[in-house]
Amino acid sequence: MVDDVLVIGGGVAGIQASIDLAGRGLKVYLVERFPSIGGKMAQLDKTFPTGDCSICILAPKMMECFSHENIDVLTHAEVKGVSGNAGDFRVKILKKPRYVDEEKCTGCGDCVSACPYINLPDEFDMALRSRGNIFIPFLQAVPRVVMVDREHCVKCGNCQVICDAGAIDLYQKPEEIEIHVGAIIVACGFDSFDPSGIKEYGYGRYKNVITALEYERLVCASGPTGGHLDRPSDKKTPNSIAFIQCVGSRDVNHNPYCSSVCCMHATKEAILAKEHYPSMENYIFYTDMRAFGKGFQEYVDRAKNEYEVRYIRSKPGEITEDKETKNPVIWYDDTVTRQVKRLEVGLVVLCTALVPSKGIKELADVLGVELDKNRFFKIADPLYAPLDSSREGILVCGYCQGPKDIPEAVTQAKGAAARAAEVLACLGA
Amino acid sequence: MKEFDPKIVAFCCNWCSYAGADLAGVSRMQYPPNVRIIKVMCSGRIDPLFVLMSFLEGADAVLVTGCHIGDCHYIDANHKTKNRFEFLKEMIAELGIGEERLRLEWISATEGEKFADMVKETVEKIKKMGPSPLSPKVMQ
Amino acid sequence: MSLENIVNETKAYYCLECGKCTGSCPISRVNKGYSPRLTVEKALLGFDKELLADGGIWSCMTCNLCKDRCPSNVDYTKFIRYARAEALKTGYTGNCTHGGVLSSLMRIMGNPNLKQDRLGWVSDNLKISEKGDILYFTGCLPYFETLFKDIGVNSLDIARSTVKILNRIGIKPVVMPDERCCGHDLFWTGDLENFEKIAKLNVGLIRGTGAKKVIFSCPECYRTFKQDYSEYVDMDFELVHISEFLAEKIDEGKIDFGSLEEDVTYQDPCRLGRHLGVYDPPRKVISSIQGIGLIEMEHSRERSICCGTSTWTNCDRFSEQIQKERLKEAKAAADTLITACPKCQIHLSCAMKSKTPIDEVKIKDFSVLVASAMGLGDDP
Amino acid sequence: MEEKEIRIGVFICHCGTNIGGSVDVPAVVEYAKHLPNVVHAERNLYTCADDGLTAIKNAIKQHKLNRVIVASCTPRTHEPLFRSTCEEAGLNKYLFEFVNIREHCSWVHMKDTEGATEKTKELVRMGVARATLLEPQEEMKIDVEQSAMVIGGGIAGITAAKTLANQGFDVYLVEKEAVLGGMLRNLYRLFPTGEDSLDSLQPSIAAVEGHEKIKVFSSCELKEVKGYIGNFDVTLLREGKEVNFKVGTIIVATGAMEFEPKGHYGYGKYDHVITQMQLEKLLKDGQLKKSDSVVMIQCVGAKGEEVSYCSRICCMVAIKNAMLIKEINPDADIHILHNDIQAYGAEYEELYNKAREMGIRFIKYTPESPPCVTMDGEKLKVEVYNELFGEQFMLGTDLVVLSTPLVQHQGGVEISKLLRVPLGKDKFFFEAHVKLRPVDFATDGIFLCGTAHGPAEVAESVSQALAAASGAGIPLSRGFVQIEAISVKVDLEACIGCGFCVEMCPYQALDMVDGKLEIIEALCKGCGTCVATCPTGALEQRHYQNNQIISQIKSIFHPVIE
Repeated sequence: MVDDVLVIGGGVAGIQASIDLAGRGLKVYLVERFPSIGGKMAQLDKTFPTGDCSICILAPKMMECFSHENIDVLTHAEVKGVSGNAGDFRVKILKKPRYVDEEKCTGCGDCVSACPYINLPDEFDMALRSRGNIFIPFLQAVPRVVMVDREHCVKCGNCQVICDAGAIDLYQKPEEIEIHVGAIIVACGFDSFDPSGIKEYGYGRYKNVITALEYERLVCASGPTGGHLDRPSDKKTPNSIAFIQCVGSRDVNHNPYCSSVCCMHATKEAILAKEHYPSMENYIFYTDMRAFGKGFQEYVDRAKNEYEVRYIRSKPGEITEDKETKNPVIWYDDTVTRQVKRLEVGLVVLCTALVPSKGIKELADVLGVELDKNRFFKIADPLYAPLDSSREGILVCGYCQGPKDIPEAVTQAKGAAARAAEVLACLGA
Repeated sequence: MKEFDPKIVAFCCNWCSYAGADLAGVSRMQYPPNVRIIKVMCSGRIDPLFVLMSFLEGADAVLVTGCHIGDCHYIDANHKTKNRFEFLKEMIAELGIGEERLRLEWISATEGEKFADMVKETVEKIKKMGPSPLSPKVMQ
Repeated sequence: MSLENIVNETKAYYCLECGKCTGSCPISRVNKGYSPRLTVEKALLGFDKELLADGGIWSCMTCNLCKDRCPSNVDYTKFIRYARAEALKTGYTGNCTHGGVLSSLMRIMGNPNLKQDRLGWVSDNLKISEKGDILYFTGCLPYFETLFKDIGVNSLDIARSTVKILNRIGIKPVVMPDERCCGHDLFWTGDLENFEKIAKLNVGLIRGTGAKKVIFSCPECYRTFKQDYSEYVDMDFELVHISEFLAEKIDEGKIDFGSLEEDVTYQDPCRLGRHLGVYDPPRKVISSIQGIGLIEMEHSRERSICCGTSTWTNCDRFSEQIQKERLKEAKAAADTLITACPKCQIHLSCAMKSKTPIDEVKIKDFSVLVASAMGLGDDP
Repeated sequence: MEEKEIRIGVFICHCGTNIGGSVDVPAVVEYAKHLPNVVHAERNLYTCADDGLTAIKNAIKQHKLNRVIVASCTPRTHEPLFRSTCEEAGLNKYLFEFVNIREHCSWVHMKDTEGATEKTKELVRMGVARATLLEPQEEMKIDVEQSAMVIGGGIAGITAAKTLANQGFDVYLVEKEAVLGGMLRNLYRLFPTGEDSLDSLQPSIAAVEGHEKIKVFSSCELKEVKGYIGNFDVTLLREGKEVNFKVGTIIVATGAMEFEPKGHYGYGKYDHVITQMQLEKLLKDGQLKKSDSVVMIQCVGAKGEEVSYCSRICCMVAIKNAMLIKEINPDADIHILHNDIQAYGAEYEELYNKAREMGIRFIKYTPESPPCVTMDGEKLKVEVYNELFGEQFMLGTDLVVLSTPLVQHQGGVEISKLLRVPLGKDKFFFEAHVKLRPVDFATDGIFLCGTAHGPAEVAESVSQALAAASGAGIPLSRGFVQIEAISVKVDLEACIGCGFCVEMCPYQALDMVDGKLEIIEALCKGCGTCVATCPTGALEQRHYQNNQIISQIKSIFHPVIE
């Protein structure tokens, strides 16, 4: 019987669960697949309905988590095997090489500018800018340590020459770590659905049709355009934007469920556009406006009344492109006036479904827990034990067990921490 | 001549009115940059001395703000603020500074708009009234 | 079938009234009075009479564009088909184009005693047989030729080219002298009684030839056999579209193309494309011709726009508008438009002849193109 | 106090363009460099990012800084981070000063770069003036009572109590009704499991009632709560008698109630116009008369003037109940008149589709022309304009069910006053931070969960209860909390024993013993009200000293202070 806890996933949910457990004096291992913690929330510009700058409120938590004496943060690592039972799990973790000694690297970035190859898509910035073979995952990354993309590295050695700290080790080996924990909390989050399969919306075919997560990076001050809303075709600010809801969600051909956050997400993105550019015209195409959280309806009312966001009840039939201007053209049934209309805008933002993160099936297999039909983690008792997976001692929280927004994910993370403590206490008794 | 640009001192409590001022910022409610906020833990900490000192140094107006009556983070400390404010107000009037230059406002953490409106109104009003008789602008 | 049953059968109750169907519909875009969403809602809300009396249900091209996009998987195409059958029973019908000639023709063909003389087009240079493994189902081409010569469409060239191509690769196809119309239009306009007769007749005739594989040049015949006959009659032969058949032969190295210096674009017939998912084989065949540049239109493949009307019903100014838009798209891509459906060829050619002229687009059938690329063109 | 040379370092944050976009940060840095006692000034793209924090630590060492100022966002979110950064570099955290130039400056003067930049300079100047006079402080550790009180015995309270008790802490569960269970007692069957509400709740109630660590106080009223985190003194009223106990933390789970739709759609006027809650009861008791047609109206009183918010759960409640009626009477015609269906997530959307499959019909109405309920002979008649179809509909019906929002009840309002925790605009309890502190109050040691926080379904309430239990359990597990060093102190030489201060203290932290003032530091919460009253200046508040505040005031009007 051990009372250490493993937390899988270093997004806001995983961070919160770790901090709560560590606050109780429990030892926590936080495993994150990406080279930095922060998750999707770190990629957002602002958050609804308060307009808080996302990274501003998250960064202190990331730091608190990383520097907590009771938390071991393992980034660029994956859980590869789990054996044993609640109170006594043995977990194999693969720490993938980042080809940099995390202890020695100061994050100065000299090596980043020394790398002659800078044409790889930057994952954090949704491939809207390129990065080098050696890179810092993002500006506020925690840990702020560089990493080498060995798949593309030509081993020119420039980075090694310039690194005063001698942190670069191009021959670093993967490391397998075995830990012993009493409980496991899974918070592996979500991915954004790739809308290129929805041919009628032209994502991938038309440059000025982008996804909501790409938009977040575009309006973010620390994003690829420095916060200027430069549309991809001509790097100019569009004078109108249309946000399209339920792209790949509430759609039985893709994901039948409602992703739960997109109505508010789009509302916020429209407000941001208006704040940045007062003459911007914003349109939101929706089916049901789902503003069911605290302060959400009021937020939508403000968007309508103060920010002049036009809400159009319709799921557009298709998007075409004006060949001259490269403006997307939306064809839709305005269900309230019952007329088919054409709307030409400067930019289209597809609010895509949020789907279980890549690799969730493999993780579920490793953990020995079940997934539901939408590939989210299955809940043992959806009413009274909403955070327990199908296996004792393994808790699931955040988006990986079903659509939810940040406060709900934080709530569940804290709840999962309490459940883990409860499970451990009961086993110890 | 440059337009009269009043200087306003605002005392805010940590829990409500300071948070309300934060919310005004978070909500990007625009107001003129004439106000200087000094944070105390509770409006009960606002010594009449601080208010008088502000006028003495040249403030054109002073804003005393705190949690709504009943919401005070320190039970009822803001009741004391209210009592003190009443005699301060009398005193300011007697001094001939003009009682309208002192304003008490209860602002909650959710009332960003109220904070912004208070600043806007005060700036407008003081601009019409002109500088405080104690202001260095007048002394010169 | 009652409207309630139609709703249940097509799962129309899942409709979220999101409007994606209407926003997609090529007809709604030009005809403001027509909306698939409102058509379904009428049924859902119990406006049965209004629905059946609505001429709109006859305007639908059943092109599947909305069906494929519907987030709730409502089968609008089927919904329309059932609603038409029901409307027909109630005494409503669509507006027959071409004076109802074609629909009468189809019904006539349902008579088992009929003996046609429809092989007049088979000239000496074309090798066909009465029995054999491979059968070529010509469909209504002889009748179309007669009807649409005046707009410059020689539908039988399709049949001739197909036979020539098959001959060149060593196949002497069975072509039946008394083949019936496949019944496609009867099926889609609700005349299931005559459809059933025709289906049985055709399958019987094919069985009689001993064919193991049936090749179609008409996507409507192909779809009808493949998806709709099975409900009425069993089939024990393989069905294939000429484009699929040829794509396979190209892989086997059995086709030798000459060179054709020409840019073309390709019209996906809705039956072949969205109904049956055959997008790549025709493109593969066209692209294999040396010197040919295949340039896609703005709307192609899954997004392709229908030729404007179907089942010889409700052809109107809106149809013409759709056709002209389509021709403009074609012209923007290339000077020559390849069609793989005789009806697409007829409808688009008709629009070319309309009184308000548009830039000339050469319309050429797929089989005709392939035949000329194989050097079989100038010898009808 | 012996203090060597004051050496201040100033760090000014661009916060991307949040500050840098409307404030000329380099100019402010130049300005700061020339302020008295400032030996180092720099700017950072994000001072809170790892490189910014490293810069602070390096500068403390390199420039021998003994005061640090960060001018960036609000201390309410970032002060702990910068304080601990200073501590890591060996600087007492009370020698850190925060200047808010974002919420209070760049964000509210977005179109006035000149004005914002000048204001920023002054704000930094004020910070420097205050920092110069800051003194190092030591924090007090307070022992935490190893028990918690949960207020409210509904599903949220029950869950929170059980979790804490299972972790080994004593729990006092206080419920105003005679029995536990709360709102779930009145419901019929629950989605998505279809369980009977009360049956499904019984095991939890039994577990709580039989738990050796839980004391259930039913039919009890909360009379008074005194104290602070770790040491709350609670007084209950039970059958008129007072019960006293001490707890370390408190969880508020007081629930909500259904809005009574008086004057809406003939409610109270026609017998067969009822609320969803009344329908649940009829279904539960098997009293629902056979209804061949039912009309449900959503958002009654919500998303409008009376209640501005969307009550989150009513759409699914209506759908669930409509399906239950369909189960009883498959031929029933059921229409749900709505203004957007809130079938969020996976299971709800599925249920919504299932309802459509069962033949339940949905009609979207506009809030501008809401439905109208009248009596037509024996039958009710509902007229509604179907917005998406564009026609007026007339539905004859046996039963009209109104879906009304959950609202705060009087008991909750009273608890809020008693605990001095705030309510939001929607009258529900207002959490410390909407995004990242969803179950905490700003007041340490008090947490919230369930429908007291806002409308929520069972699983959401349970998750929140667990989360609140996590927050409440942390100080209990640690056994102590550290108190911020902002308490008051007295200079007994200067004190004349007038006793004015004693009456000022809301916490009874001050007492006159034999003419001498005594301060119970653990009780002092640092409001400073007493200090403002002291006529002699004998009282002083740590970290908010008179001279520190006065220096701030003066520096506003004096470009350079000597």
